[in-house]
Amino acid sequence: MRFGFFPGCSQEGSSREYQESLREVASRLGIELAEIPDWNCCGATAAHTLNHRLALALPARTLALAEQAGLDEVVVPCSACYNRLAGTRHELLHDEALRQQITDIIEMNWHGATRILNVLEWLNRVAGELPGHVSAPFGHRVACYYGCYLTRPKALAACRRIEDPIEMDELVRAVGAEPIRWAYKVECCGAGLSVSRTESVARLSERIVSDAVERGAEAIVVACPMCHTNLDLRRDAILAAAPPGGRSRLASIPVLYISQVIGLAMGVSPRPLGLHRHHVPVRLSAAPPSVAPVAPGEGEE
Amino acid sequence: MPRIGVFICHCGENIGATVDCAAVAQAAGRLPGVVHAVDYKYMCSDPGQSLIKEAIREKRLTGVVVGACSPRMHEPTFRRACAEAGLNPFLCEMANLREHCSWVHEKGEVTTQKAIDLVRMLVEKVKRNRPLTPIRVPITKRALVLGGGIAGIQAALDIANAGHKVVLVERDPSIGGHMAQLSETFPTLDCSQCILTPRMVEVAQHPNITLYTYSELESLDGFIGNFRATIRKKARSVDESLCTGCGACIQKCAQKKIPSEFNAGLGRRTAIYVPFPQAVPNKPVIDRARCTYYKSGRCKLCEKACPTKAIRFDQEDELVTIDVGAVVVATGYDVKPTSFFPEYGYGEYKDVITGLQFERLASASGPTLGEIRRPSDNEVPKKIVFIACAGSRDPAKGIHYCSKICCMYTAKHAMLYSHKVHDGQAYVFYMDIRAGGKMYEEFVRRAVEEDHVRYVRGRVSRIYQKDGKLIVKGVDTLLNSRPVEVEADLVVLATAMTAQPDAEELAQKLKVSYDGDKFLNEAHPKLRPVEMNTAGIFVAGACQAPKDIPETVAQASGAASKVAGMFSRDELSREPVVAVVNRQPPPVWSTCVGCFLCETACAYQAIEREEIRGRDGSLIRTIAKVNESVCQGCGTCVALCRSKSIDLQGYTNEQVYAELLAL
Amino acid sequence: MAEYEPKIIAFVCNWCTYAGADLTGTSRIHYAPNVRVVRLPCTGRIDFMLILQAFGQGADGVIVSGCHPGDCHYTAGNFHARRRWMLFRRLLDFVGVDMRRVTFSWVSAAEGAKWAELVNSVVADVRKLGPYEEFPQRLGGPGQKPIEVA
Amino acid sequence: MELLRDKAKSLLKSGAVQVVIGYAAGSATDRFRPHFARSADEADRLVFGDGCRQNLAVYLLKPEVRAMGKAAVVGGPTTLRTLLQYAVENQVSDGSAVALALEDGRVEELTSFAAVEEYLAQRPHGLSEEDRAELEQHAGRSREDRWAYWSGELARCIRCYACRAACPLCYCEQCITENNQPQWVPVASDAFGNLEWNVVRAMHLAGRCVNCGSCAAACPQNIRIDLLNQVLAQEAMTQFGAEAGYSVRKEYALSVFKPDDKETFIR
Repeated sequence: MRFGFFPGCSQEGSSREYQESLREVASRLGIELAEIPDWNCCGATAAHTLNHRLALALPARTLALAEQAGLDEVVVPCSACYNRLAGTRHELLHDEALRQQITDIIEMNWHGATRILNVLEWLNRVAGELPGHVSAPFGHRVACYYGCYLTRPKALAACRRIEDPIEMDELVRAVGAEPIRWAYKVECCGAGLSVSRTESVARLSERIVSDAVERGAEAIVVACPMCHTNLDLRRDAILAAAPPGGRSRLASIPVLYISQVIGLAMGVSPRPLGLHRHHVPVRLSAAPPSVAPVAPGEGEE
Repeated sequence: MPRIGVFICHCGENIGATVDCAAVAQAAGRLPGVVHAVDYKYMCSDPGQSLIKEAIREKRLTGVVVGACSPRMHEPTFRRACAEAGLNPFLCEMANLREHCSWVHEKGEVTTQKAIDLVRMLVEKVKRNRPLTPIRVPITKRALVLGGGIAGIQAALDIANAGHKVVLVERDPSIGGHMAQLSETFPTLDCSQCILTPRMVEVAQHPNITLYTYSELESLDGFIGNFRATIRKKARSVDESLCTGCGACIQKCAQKKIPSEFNAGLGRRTAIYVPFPQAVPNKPVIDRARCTYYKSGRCKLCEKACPTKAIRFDQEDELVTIDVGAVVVATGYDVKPTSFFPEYGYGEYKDVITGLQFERLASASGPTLGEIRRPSDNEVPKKIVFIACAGSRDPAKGIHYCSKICCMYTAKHAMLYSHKVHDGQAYVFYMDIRAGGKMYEEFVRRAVEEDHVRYVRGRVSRIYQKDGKLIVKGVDTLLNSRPVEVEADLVVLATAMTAQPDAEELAQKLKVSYDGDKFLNEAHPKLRPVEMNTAGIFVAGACQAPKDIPETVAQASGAASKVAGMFSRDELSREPVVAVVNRQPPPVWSTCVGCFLCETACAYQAIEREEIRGRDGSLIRTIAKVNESVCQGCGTCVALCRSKSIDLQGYTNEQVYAELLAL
Repeated sequence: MAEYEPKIIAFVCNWCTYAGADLTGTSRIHYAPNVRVVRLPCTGRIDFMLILQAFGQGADGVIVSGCHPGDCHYTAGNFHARRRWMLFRRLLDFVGVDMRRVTFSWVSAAEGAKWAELVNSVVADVRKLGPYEEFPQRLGGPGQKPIEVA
Repeated sequence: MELLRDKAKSLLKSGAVQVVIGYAAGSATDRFRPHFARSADEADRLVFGDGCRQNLAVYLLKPEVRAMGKAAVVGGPTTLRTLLQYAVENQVSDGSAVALALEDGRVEELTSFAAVEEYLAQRPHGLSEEDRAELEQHAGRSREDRWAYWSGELARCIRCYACRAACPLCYCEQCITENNQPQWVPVASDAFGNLEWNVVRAMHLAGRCVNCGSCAAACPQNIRIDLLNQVLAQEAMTQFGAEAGYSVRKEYALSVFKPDDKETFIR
């Protein structure tokens, strides 16, 4: 099996561990993730707030490149990139005149053959084979956090039930984990305000993390770099915003990517999965021996 | 030889001002076949009409053309005049010299010439008209009412009181429908049972009404006035003639934990049960899916307990076939269950209930005997949240329409709660309050002002459970859209009113059309609200669209009056403008080759297959045959037929062709 | 020679376009007198051959009009007519009949003004095109030129 | 050829059919004529070759052939499509006829409509490349050229109605041309009468014609009247996705409709 892969800026920078864990899982499953040659930035929020045609042209070029490289299905880990690429594909397929205009701008032709998958859709494709590869079942209670982009807008949503998605819950269950029922699956974490108004992110993310902690989750599982940044990197701001008392669990609950959970269950050691890059150290009590405590910042290449 | 009379009207000044009527009459007089041509100032007046009548008698006219206003205006008038003079009314045609000529063109030779052309067209057409007589359709003066809710009950009573036989078919063991489940009804808060039960008893005792409960329509064939309905009387496993309704069997029944449909799943019932105390007929039914005997062959406690030995375990379904002249569809509605809402807990939170379930809590005959107690721990909720528009007006959930009654019953629920739990606080999350009926707005104002119900204008985005409380996350858009969180003990969703789950299947049995939401389609939303496109089938109540009880009863009486009107005559007479398949002497029988491509094209399924058999019964040919009582005369089949074997009376191919060739 | 007046024949349905034309009358909206209207119960009843016969009768333009989709008094007559017109148009065009002289339209009972505007525009267009000389005339029809016997 | 004869003989011997409708040698080496084999030695005269293109399904509805009892008909895909179109139009019931599909020397016996449908499903649908190219070539010309070509061609029509006789789907006992009240189609073969006849014939086959070419082959004046049918078949396909003779359940294109049929010409 061969899939296209679009890393986007986050996979090379702030959430390199997501790409590392994804590639670990893929190789264990015998899947090749072929990076799209000469891919360009998807434009993210900056483009579509400034100029609609620019916001379409940037992803369209990547789509055309993927099509030329014969990559029919492209995995896009970052949900912002997923939204831009899938959104562009949707718009261009439904408006022939617009497609003509955009293909003129990028001076490349695109017939609409490429399909865009986010990590959950891709993992769903191979979900059947996961139990077979599980050597160390991830026996922990986890809170699956879907955030916003994976469930909105409805037309592009990768999840069937946009108000109470279950795709990640099913995946973690397939590798031995126990997903808990909790209320903040799709509540906002503050997203893009992470830099400009961190106190808002702190307030919103605090409620998410504290609800997970109160319901006995030992880890929060995410599938999007933005969610991970806010829930993990901003943990100090979250602690500052938290009401006094009961802060120890709030400080220590780790945030893992779905691909890391699956990697661990496959017996991959923490370093190749990039666990050492997390802000909140990944210490899971009574976890299978393979997960050694890793101090933050150690072993930075 | 045709003897045509042409009568040109001045219509006062309306035609005379721009068309030289005398010249038109003169020109018409010279047309071949025209033996009489006059013009007169007011042809539709009494003297004008008598001009026509005298001419018909004196000149033995075989056809009449009146050049005057639009046929849509006075065709009936002039056709009646001809009939009174002994000429078949369908041998009279009108040329539109007013709306299509004098009123829209300048005075002058060109306009007069156009008038002459129009008259000539109709003269050529009328030469090919044939005398037609209205179609007589015998009527079976018995009505079939489907559905025993308030709509069906009202329609059945009205038709029966008009002196006609009625068969009322209800799917549940008792009539009463959803109204029987209600506690009080808005806007008067009178008890639903008190105003409904007398009507139910009246139905049971009415000599003209035959009541089939625990029965469903199996099939319906035929057409207006001559339907044949087959009804499946599901086996009750109880002999109705012996059973006295004493209830001994219900006490003894071993199965006590079955969720009661009547109590919307809140209460419990036994396998042999009567849905509610005031049930009509008050005779129990065995729920064979849940009865131990039917599962394992043991038990039979009810049989032992029955004083009159009325239990019949081996009773079979019974098929009853009846002839009816009209059908009133009053099959009612359903409500969305709480499991339809993922954001409100997918139905897994016990204390998130539907409006119908709250009705049962508030009802004196309900599982909590009227006390408002929450299903999880039977505690009286101190804080209750009502959510209006749960599912309705929500395209993302596929329900575009407003369910119309929720604002009113939500206000009623809040009021009932305030009256029963004095120290409790009720919240209502709403988008818009729709209280358009008589005394409706005043009713809602009472809930707000006297019963201090806190109306919060905003949608609830999510409900989740925390330490036994239900956290309702909403927003108050009137307080500059600040998020609002209420820790509620009980949440009531005013869920969307939808069509019955098997509405589509029923519509296909009746061959009637339905809309995207599976509500049945009325013939015309404004002018024929209680009729359907299929002649002889009427509709009443929520099966046509969400509506409250006053509208339902009004619609039911409307449908009943349509039926009574239809039954007031022994025969139904219909315009003879219908299609006819030509007949030829044997051995050809008809030029129709039996391809039946017309049969699929007919929107009214009016084309049937007629088998021509020889004396020895062998099949010679199968040809098309038009059912003249169902055909509406659109002519689609006539234009479709390759060999022109089917023709439309009143607009035959000959007539239309002649009209064209007259130009 | 008097200015050329095109001859237009219109086939209309009784419930919508004919009623619309009536409304044009009651609203006293004047329009060109060149059209002759043949009334039929529904567009479903309009046989495609009538259009050819009309041209064979010397018509220079033909209008076929009925209820808007969804408004049909008989629920589906206009839908069937639309399908026929879609095929018939392609055939006539393929054979080379001047389709600018054939106008299909939906005119409802409330569109009196639209009917007047439709007739006026068709008359104006056909007047520019001139008489439909090349279309063969029906034997014995009004436009029939005497047959030259060799 | 041998396979066909053996198959015919076995069918006749077993009584599965009473007559096998095939081709026999005609008056010249490259000419063939329909042949109704009802006994073993008659079956020996059955042949099949390039020239056998006439659609023999037309004989299935003839009373004289029906009187012979159950028939087997030999032919290619268009003959099979005719059988299915007969089924749609209630002229032939399932199992009342056997089809012997011939393709590059092989004979396949198809006894039910379902078998015919399956056989056709694996064959290419729609117009062939050359037909489509020819149509484009005609349609591409200016209106005046098209009118000049067709009014010229149709003027040569002598109204012998051979096209009607050859066409399997022209089975109306009283054709519209024999209807004189009103005289829809003028009798004389003048310009108007010929135009009217050929337009009516094409329209009556719209969405029904299986493009077997028998009409053009039968026309003594060699007028390409099959082009009129092909343009309508193409239009029915592009507009309604309707293709005659591929499925018994497919409705006739003009007796059904979709509320949102797309068109651009109605004002």
